[in-house]
Amino acid sequence: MIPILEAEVLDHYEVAPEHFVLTLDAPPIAEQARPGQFVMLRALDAWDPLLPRAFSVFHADSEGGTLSVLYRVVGRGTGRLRGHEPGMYVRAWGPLGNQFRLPEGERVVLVGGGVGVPPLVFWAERLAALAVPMEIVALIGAQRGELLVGLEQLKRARVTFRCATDDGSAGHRGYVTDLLPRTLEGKRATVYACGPMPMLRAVARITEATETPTELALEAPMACGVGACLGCTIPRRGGGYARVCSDGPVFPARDVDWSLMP
Amino acid sequence: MIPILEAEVLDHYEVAPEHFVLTLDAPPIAEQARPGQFVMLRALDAWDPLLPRAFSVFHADSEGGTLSVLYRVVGRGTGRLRGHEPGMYVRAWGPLGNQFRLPEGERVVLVGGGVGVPPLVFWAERLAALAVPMEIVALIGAQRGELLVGLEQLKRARVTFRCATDDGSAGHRGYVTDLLPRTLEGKRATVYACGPMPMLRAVARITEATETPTELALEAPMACGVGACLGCTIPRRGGGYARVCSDGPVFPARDVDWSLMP
Amino acid sequence: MREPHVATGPSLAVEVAGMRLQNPVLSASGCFGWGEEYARFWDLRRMGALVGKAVTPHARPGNPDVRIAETPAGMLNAIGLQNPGPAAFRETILPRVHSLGIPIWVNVSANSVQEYVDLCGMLSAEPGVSAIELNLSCPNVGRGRAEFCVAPDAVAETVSACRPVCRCPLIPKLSPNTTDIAALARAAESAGADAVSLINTLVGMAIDVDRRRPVLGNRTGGLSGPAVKPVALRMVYEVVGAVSIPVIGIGGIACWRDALEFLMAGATAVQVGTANFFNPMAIPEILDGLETWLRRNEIADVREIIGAARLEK
Amino acid sequence: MREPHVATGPSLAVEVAGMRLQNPVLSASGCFGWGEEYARFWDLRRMGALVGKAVTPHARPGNPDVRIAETPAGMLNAIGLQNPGPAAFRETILPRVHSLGIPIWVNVSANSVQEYVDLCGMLSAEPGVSAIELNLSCPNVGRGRAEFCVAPDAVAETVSACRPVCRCPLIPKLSPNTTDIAALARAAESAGADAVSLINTLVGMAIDVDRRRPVLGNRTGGLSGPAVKPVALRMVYEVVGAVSIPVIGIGGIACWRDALEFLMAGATAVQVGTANFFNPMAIPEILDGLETWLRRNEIADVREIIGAARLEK
Ligand SMILES: Cc1cc2nc3c(=O)[nH]c(=O)nc-3n(C[C@H](O)[C@H](O)[C@H](O)COP(=O)(O)OP(=O)(O)OC[C@H]3O[C@@H](n4cnc5c(N)ncnc54)[C@H](O)[C@@H]3O)c2cc1C
Ligand SMILES: Cc1cc2nc3c(=O)[nH]c(=O)nc-3n(C[C@H](O)[C@H](O)[C@H](O)COP(=O)(O)OP(=O)(O)OC[C@H]3O[C@@H](n4cnc5c(N)ncnc54)[C@H](O)[C@@H]3O)c2cc1C
Ligand SMILES: Cc1cc2nc3c(=O)[nH]c(=O)nc-3n(C[C@H](O)[C@H](O)[C@H](O)COP(=O)(O)O)c2cc1C
Ligand SMILES: Cc1cc2nc3c(=O)[nH]c(=O)nc-3n(C[C@H](O)[C@H](O)[C@H](O)COP(=O)(O)O)c2cc1C
Ligand code: FES
Ligand code: FES
Repeated sequence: MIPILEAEVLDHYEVAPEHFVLTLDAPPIAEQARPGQFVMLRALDAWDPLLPRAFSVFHADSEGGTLSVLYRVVGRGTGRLRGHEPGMYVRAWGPLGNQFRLPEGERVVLVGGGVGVPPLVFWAERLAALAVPMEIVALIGAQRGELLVGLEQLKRARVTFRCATDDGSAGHRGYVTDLLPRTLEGKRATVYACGPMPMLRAVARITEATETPTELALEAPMACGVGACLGCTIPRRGGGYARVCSDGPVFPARDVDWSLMP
Repeated sequence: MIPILEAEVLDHYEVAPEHFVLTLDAPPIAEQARPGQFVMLRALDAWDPLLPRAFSVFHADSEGGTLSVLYRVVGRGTGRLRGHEPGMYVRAWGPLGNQFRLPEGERVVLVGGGVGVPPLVFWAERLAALAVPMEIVALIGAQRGELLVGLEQLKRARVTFRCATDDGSAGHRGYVTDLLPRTLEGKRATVYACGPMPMLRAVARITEATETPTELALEAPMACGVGACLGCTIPRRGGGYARVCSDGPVFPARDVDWSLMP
Repeated sequence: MREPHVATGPSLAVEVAGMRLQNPVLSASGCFGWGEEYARFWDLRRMGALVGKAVTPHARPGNPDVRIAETPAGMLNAIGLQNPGPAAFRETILPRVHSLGIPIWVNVSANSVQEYVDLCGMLSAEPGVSAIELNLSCPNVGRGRAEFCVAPDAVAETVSACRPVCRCPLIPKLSPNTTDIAALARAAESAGADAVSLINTLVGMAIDVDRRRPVLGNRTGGLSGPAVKPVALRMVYEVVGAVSIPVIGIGGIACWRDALEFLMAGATAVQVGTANFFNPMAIPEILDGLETWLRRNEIADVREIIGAARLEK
Repeated sequence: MREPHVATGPSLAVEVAGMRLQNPVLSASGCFGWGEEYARFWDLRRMGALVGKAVTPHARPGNPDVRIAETPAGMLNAIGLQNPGPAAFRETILPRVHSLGIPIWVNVSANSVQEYVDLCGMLSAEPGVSAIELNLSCPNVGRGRAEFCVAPDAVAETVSACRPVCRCPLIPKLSPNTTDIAALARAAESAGADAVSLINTLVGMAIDVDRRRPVLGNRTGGLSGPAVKPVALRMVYEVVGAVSIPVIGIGGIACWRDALEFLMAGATAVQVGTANFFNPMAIPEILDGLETWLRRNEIADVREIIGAARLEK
């Protein structure tokens, strides 16, 4: 069974301009959550905005029973979420979707842009905690330096990272994917990426050329989040559509038909 | 011009089970507000519940620039309002509608039931502060003793009051209007009443018989609150309809066509 | 050459049926009184035109209560066309609103073709009347709906009969309670309409489960507000593709983004109805928002974005 | 004599077209998959019947994205009837859902009368199929709308043709995008329908003002959710007054009060669609709420309140 509960907001703070970390008291979800999975959140008792919103699990503490997401205020859904102070409740269900599969090769490369970073941070933490030591490199992008998120958590997990910003205010000036080809040189790597579609498309192009196994955590407009509405589909290579919410959100890059992607 | 503003919630506390006093920072409204008038309140940025809700002015401090309303959580509108903690904002416009007219005779009798009490408390305070001394008696009704509101304010204004509750848990057991005939004995009085429609109907019946001038502050479902939608009408004696929001909310009891009232 | 535009601000002016409007944001009939109420909140001279409450052949007291009900992101109304009738309108209301100095559109509603013709004759030449909006759709008064909104030929008959007597632009307002809105619009166009406005309200209902009866005294009412916006926008998009007269978009417009959606769907102007009720500043805020958006997108003239979202096959 | 009822709880059972349903709360087609997804949240054996996603004559991949858009208190969808076709449905899906032990209604959607007949022939005698819901209204696939939802005679023709081959109750599902829903329902009844269900979605649209194009890949989509409830309720009220077969109420039902509104309007049962998406517990919560309300009002049998809000003239 998938837990669904009215979860108390325990903590809610700004980590960067317009970026917030929301921590919920949600033991059954926290216990089951795996990197790559997401939860659906919704304000109680109002029909506008109507639909729940999906958020990748950023951190799950199964002992403390807490679950955190990191989000950016973009529109009405996230705007409403932001109004939830500690002590208030949101409806939460999950964890939903599949998870990242274990890496092949000697190196793990994480490529995250904007609010695509949270699931990769969770994945980095879990990978770093594995008994098998492995080299993990994170490439983190944002529009400006002050919008880079998750770096602290990566540091704490002793994950090497490099940054890129559109305006060069921190790290490389340009796209985070500019850093990818060099990072892939040498050892065999597995790439995990999450972020805006143009970024994912660039990642897929680069890693397809180098035949690097690549998993992408995708986003799509969702209604149900559980596989029932068929609203969140992406074109599958070879024909037909896959549901991001329940066939994904994590897909091998080669399974996506990029020619039909918007 | 009618002030309309995003007003900060300064204070919001429970005065009785499910009854709250909400105080807003709203200097231009506070300055103009007169007893009997109301304000429209609405949460920012959500289209459900859609319409603003009307609340009688319970207290207006023109020096401090604060405005208070006293409300009971009934449905989705007031449920949403209750979620507004100090520091949050609501959209507020007003004051709207007409006001109580000055009394005739030697005695003022206020008859309030439930959340009809707030405008009468405001009126009592303003009347008590007038240079002309007058006898003011308030009859306050509620379902149970713990739901009697405004008594403190009446005490502070040195207004005599008597209570009635449906279950007899405080004061007279029965309707607050049971207390009215005796209170009207003797001196010439003016009656002001606000509360549920059956109560107002009873008041009108009693004071029509005694030919006591009577003003009723009415409620009706409202959309605009300013006179534009024609949604809040009541049947006028002599034919046609009057708008509660802008021809009222205060009406002489004899101006209402009670035979057509729901 | 862009600089001067940016300095003077983008032009919001549009033309509807030969009338120049300083901007495309109007009030919707029945949702703005005759302006007096909102004049206490902002300067009405900012709006494109004022569309007033329906005038009917005779004074009407309106429906008994309950007249309105809130619904999810919308409301139902069954006001019943309360109005003082054409004579009182002409003598007491019109002079007052005329003095505002903005274009006034008079919405007229009736139960027969002859009554519509009479109203057009009586009001269309009055000083201060810029246009007549023919309300072919009021769902809350007896046979109105069945008679004038359903059949394209009924629309055509009414419009053709009114056209010769109407001394100003004639703008039929269409009902959405129909299978084929484009057919109604085409019928109006070929009968001589100068523009069409849509949508009026959708017929709806609410039940009070505690009292076990319909909430509204009239049982059914007209649904309006943000809830209906997707239906209105679709109908406007369809009608713009079906006629070549200007289309006035109405239905659920509550913020500048909504107004922009209708303009991009091809509406030449929009009307704001229910939003006035829940935000008395709706119209000026929409105007501010549109202007800011045009400026930010370096668009010098609002007309450039009319129809911008139309994908022609 | 009331005590025993209160002790055992009120009866929620209703009868639709000869079928006994343990309660009047069903899922709406296309909004509940084939149940598997929601079986992970609650025990599906609680529901009255499961109405599945439409089956079409051939497998359909569905529309390209974007397929959904949020609107005020509603949503638009243009899924495009994605489904694996009748053979795959019969072989892989049906046995699985049949094993749930609840009545299964199969929703079928097609582009011609013959295709509808073929689907009824193929599926109506399958073990596990309790009823066929004829989707005469899908607005998102080509000519579907124009063909089957508009004209009473088209509805009558389709229903008459299917009736002889359909081995179980036949329930046409009507489109709200019409001038006269009662006429459609009467046509369905006289052609032999065992019940009617309504409403399907209203045709709507949303525009992405940043990209200056319709949000949905399909341009238009079907509007559903709380926003449409007043329209749905009005149509159910109208249809109940026009036919004597049972009416299944659909449209915007999100909580037990909504369900009660439809029952009081005269619906024998209701279907819950979009609400499942924003609250996976919608159906069991509605059932709990109905039961509590009946108990609190000391009503022993839900059938007592069916039509309770109808004011007969
Ligand atoms: C699997 C998944 C995981 C996600 N994880 C995160 C996360 O960890 N942090 C975070 O900030 N956001 C995340 N998102 C995006 C998030 O769900 C919101 O959709 C996004 O923040 C838009 O904000 P809004 O709802 O305020 O925008 P609104 O303007 O209210 O959204 C309008 C509509 O557009 C849809 N929409 C807009 N942007 C997106 C988007 N990027 N993806 C999908 N639908 C969109 C919304 O769902 C809604 O239906 C995730 C989305 C998915 C599908
Ligand atoms: C002039 C005026 C003054 C008022 N002053 C107060 C006050 O001081 N304190 C207070 O608690 N309430 C007051 N009310 C009632 C208040 O505006 C709300 O309508 C009421 O609290 C219902 O609560 P809700 O909105 O949560 O109910 P909901 O269930 O959300 O309301 C549903 C609909 O019913 C209408 N409605 C329900 N009850 C009433 C009612 N009694 N009067 C008018 N419309 C109603 C609502 O406006 C809304 O459209 C006043 C109403 C009016 C018209
Ligand atoms: C209270 C009310 C009264 C209305 N009265 C009229 C009217 O008199 N004539 C008319 O053509 N439309 C009338 N309408 C319809 C509106 O003008 C408008 O077409 C409709 O409400 C949709 O727009 P909205 O969603 O912006 O309100 C009325 C609407 C409401 C809510
Ligand atoms: C995503 C989605 C898919 C739908 N698919 C179908 C379908 O396949 N067949 C059908 O008859 N109705 C379909 N509908 C319509 C619903 O069954 C229902 O009639 C409509 O959504 C109104 O109910 P609601 O407001 O409760 O959702 C679909 C609706 C949605 C939102
Ligand atoms: S969001 Fe409904 S199927 Fe994916
Ligand atoms: S509430 Fe609109 S006229 Fe009174």
